[in-house]
Amino acid sequence: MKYAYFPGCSLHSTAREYDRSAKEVALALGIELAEIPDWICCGATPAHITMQLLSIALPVKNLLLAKKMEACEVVTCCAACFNRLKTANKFMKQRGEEQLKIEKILGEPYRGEVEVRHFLDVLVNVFGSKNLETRVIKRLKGLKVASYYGCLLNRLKDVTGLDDEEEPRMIDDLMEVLGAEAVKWPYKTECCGASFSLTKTDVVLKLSGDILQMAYDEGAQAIVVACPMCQSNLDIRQAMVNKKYKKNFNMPIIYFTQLVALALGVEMKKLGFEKHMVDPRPLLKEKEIIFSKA
Amino acid sequence: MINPRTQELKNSRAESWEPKIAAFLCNWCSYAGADLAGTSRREYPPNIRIIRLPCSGRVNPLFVLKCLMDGADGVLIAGCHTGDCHYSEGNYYARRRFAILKKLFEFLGIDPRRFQMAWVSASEGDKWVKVVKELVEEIKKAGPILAKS
Amino acid sequence: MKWFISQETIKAPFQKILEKGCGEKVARCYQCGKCSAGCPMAFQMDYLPNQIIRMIQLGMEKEVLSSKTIWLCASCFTCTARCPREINVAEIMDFLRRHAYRTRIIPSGDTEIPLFNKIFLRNIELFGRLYEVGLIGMFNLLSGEFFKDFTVAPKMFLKQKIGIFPWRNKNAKALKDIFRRSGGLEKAQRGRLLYPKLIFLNLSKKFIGKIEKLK
Amino acid sequence: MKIGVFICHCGTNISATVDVEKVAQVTSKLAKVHFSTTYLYMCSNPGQELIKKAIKEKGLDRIVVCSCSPSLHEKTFRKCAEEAGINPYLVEIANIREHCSWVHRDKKEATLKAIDIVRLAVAKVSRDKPLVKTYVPIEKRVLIIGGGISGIQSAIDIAFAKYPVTIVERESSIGGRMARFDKTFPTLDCAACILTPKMVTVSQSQYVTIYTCSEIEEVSGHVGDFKVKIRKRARSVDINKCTGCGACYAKCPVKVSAKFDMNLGLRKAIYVPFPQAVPNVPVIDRQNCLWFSAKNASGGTKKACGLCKKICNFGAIDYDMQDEIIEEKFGAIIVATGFTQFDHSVYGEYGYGKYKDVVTGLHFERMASSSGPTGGKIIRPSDGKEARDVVFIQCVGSRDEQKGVPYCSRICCMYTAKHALLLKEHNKDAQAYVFYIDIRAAGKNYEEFVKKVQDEYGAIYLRGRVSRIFEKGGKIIVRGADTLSGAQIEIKADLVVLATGLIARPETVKLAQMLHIPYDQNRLFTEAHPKLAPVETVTSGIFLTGACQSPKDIPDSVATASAASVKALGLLLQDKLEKEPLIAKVDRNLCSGCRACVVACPFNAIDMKEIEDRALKCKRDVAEVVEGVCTGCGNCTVVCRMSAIDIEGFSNRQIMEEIEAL
Repeated sequence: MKYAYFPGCSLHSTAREYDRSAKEVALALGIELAEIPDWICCGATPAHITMQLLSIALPVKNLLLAKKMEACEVVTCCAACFNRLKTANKFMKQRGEEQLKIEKILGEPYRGEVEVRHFLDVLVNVFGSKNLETRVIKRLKGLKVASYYGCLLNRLKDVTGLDDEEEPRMIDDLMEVLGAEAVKWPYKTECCGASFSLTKTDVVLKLSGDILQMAYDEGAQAIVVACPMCQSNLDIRQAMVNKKYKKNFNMPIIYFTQLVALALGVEMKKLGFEKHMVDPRPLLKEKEIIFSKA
Repeated sequence: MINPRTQELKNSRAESWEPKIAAFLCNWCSYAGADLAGTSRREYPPNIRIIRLPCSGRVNPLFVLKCLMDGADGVLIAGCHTGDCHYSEGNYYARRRFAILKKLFEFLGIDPRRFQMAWVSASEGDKWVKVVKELVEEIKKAGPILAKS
Repeated sequence: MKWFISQETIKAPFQKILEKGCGEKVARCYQCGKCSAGCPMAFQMDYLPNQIIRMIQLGMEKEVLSSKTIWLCASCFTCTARCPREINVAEIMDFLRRHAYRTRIIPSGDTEIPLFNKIFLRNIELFGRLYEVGLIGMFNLLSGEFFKDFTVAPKMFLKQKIGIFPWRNKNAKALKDIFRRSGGLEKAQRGRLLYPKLIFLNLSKKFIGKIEKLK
Repeated sequence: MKIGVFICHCGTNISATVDVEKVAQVTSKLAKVHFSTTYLYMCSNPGQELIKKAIKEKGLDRIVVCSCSPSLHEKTFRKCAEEAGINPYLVEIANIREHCSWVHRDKKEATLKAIDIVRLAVAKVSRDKPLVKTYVPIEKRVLIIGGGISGIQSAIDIAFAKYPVTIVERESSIGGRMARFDKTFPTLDCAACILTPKMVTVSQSQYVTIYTCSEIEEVSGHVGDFKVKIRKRARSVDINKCTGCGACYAKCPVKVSAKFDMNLGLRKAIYVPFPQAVPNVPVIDRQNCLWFSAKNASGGTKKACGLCKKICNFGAIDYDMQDEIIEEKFGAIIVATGFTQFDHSVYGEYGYGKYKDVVTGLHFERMASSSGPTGGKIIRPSDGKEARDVVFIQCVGSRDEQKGVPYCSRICCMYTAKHALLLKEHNKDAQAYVFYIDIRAAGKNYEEFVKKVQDEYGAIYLRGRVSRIFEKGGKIIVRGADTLSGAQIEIKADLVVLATGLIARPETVKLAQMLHIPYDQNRLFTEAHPKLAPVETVTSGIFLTGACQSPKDIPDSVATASAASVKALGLLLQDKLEKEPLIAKVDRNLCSGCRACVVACPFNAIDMKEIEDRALKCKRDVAEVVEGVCTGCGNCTVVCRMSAIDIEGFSNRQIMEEIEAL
């Protein structure tokens, strides 16, 4: 299995541990991720708010770069990038004036030849949960997690086509394959405020606080995510939530790739747990998933 | 369809040419569907001439040939959806005849766009409008038929 | 609010521009309010999403474009996913923001979000990939909140979550072209990405706020 | 040949977009057209007089009326022509309203098209042949499919006129949906109290036959002579021997959840669905009965139960009963198959139907019923505690193009108001919250009823849809909006009642295909005309009543039931039935006896007959059409390589003539 890999800005900065752990998982499972050379930002939310053509042109530029690598599938880990790439790709599969404009902007024709996948999709559907189960060395027994999908991974269904919009199960099922327990909770697809982290910090604190509270109430010890924006809102802002709402959350926000890597027996050191604001290591030690010596 | 006046006719009709389309509609579904389009005042292009028949299975392939020979630019057969035929299976006959006739037309070099079939039920006024609009567009692209001198 | 309805207000080009710009027919909305019911940001909005749609139906262009609501939409698509009339509400919000930039109607209250978007895009245009230090610095400077997130930043550096130097884009020119051409085709007023009125409004609001606090 | 062309203005319906005078002027110049005129309303009495006068004065021998669709006034003008002394089948209708003036805006284009349409009709009429009407006898019995309130009312009306009527009901008792209701809006009559007398009337009438546990297997024939096969499923209890004593189900050891009670309560494996069942004879649920499961499981080696058979003093239990096929003939059929509830498990935001405390209106009805599974207590199905805060959500599945049906289910506003009232009556401490989009209370005393619920019973009405429901801490969290105050609303509820819409039963398509009646995109049966023939179908002799045609409440169902029975009785009262002569006819001279038409005919209406060929001086076989059976579909005409078989009224020559006029 060989894929063109589009990390996205976050995975090269705030979410380095996501990037690292995803690569570790890929390495362990024999999935080849070749990073697209000179990839650029997908434009994220500000692009489609400001200029529609730009919001299509930027992702398509990356898809064109992938096409030059002769890759037929692009994999990304970031839910936001995934959504933008997928939206742009779907857009380019249609034919009309707007598509011609995009080709004019980029100076190259593109008709949606490259397919876009999320790393979660590759893991669960391409590599296969069953195959993965046979490779699990260290079962994550006793760990109770709330799987949090956020907005962009599954909405809209006709764009991402990944999982159910209201009751997604992909991460939950994956966690159960790894031996962890996925708690039942209603906030799987609630919004954390995402792009308002800087501009409307108060709002993000409220929304993230609600999510943390719900996960806590339903008995989760950690939240598992597949989106760097969700992670940074819930992790980096957690101290501020505690301060503002006088709470004592100490809820690690862990990327699913980190847990998969642990279960596959990848060394803890390689997975960047030290980068988390809320350190997941004490919890993992308590559950005897990692040991202090390691 | 070869005719010595082909080019001449093409030129004379080119600017203001509007296609003329013959439509065979079954009485129970499609004719009632077209009625419904009228009752709900849905506008569509005036190029279509409707011939009412009891069933789409009543359409003799000869009718279709005759239409094209007599200068219709396109022919439409519309009937009940499969399984819903008022006469149980008439539309199945129609469908089979249509498939064969279409093949024959292709063989003869007649643009297959000129001969089409649609399923329109009595409650599908909107679908009837859609079918007519699309058909007129297609026939316009196919251009005038040049059989009649 | 009082609104005079006449053929002119109802048939104003606004709705047509909207329909062309995002392909959505607002006339389909029958005001069930499901979009508002599920919106995570609604508690902050001055008008609920369904009210915005209603206002569009009535042709209230200025009022819609200067509302806080359109900027507070987080593009989470909850409304679109659940709309029984299959209206892409989130896409309409996108369009409204783009239209607000084009017509340069600035929301009366919060200006941080329109400002942020433009700074973000300028950042991408310059560096190709997001340069966090530049983004945060620029945003804090122009929004008047100079010391925002000052406690978090050092930790982020220590944990190597953000880098000090930007990535060097080898294809800077190609990228610039993409921005220039899309801006041109969309009449996006790109030349005025950071127009002074916006910044001035922001700064003055912040200072007035601070002075009032001191009192 | 003298053809007359009569062009109708239809007020301004036609004349606004079609220049009728011009049409008259142009068509009068057509070959064979002798006379052409226009009139404001051709279908009115003066209009018809005008036609008759012209026929007589101008000596016309065939006419074309240019007006609305032939489905509306073809009969009118045929009769008019007949009265003026020409054969009614020498009349053609040019549809210049539905197919022209109403679908085009440009007057010039529409006028040109109208002229073309008239030309086609003139061409056709010139090849029309005078035909003679045929008559067929009528089987004077009515079949009613479905034994709900609509079917029961129809049966009562027909039996009152002393005509035999048969009800075919799928369940083991008649009564339908209404039997499950507690009270009825707006008068709060007890549903059982008003339904039971009707059920008894039906069961005691000598004119009514009731087949329960039965379904329609096959329908053939036509008006006056429908041949119907009915499958009577094995009830395992002999209906003639059983006295309804109830000893069997008292002793039956098996308990399963009761479908009649929306699975809120339990029933036995041998059971009557509700105490007032008609016939009051139990049925054995063979899936759950120990006797049958033992027999099926291990070839009879396991010890079978057989308790009910032992206890029955009348020998009514018959384990060996088999399905039975009954074949009967009917003159008319009334379809009263009713509706089913929308399945709300498509709504992910409402928990995919997995939350126990999110129920439908029908669950609420069973809970409110004093003879129901909870004895009239409104409880939370999850823990059995009494519900205090109850949220009602309207328009679930209705008015939702994305996940449900586009139409309004018409009765949910009213039954939700009724539920809000009943809730308060059953529990003084309870509070009802109703999420609605619009309140549709158009009916006698309906609006007053809703107002009463709001004013006197304190139900809080919130204008908005609910976006999300989830469970938390034993409560159901409901997130909605109130668009009137512009606020998001969150309610911690004990119970949520979804007013799920009314949809067609999944089997309707199969039934429609058996009966050859049309249905719409929502699988509701289509009436012949939405305003003027609301209980008829386009297939003569088949009538519709109740919610199988569109969502209806009880008053409307009963009204359409009586309407349908009047229509059916009107048919039965005829001595013999007039039949259109538009059927196939064989030219014996041309027929080669190849039998292609015999194979092609969907109705087996063509036989072979030996004739004496005088020219060839031999005997040979030719096709012959059975007049009573032929429906005139015309499939035979296409397969005939000799063009020996043709359809009267739609003959090859007529159609060819039309094509030539294109």
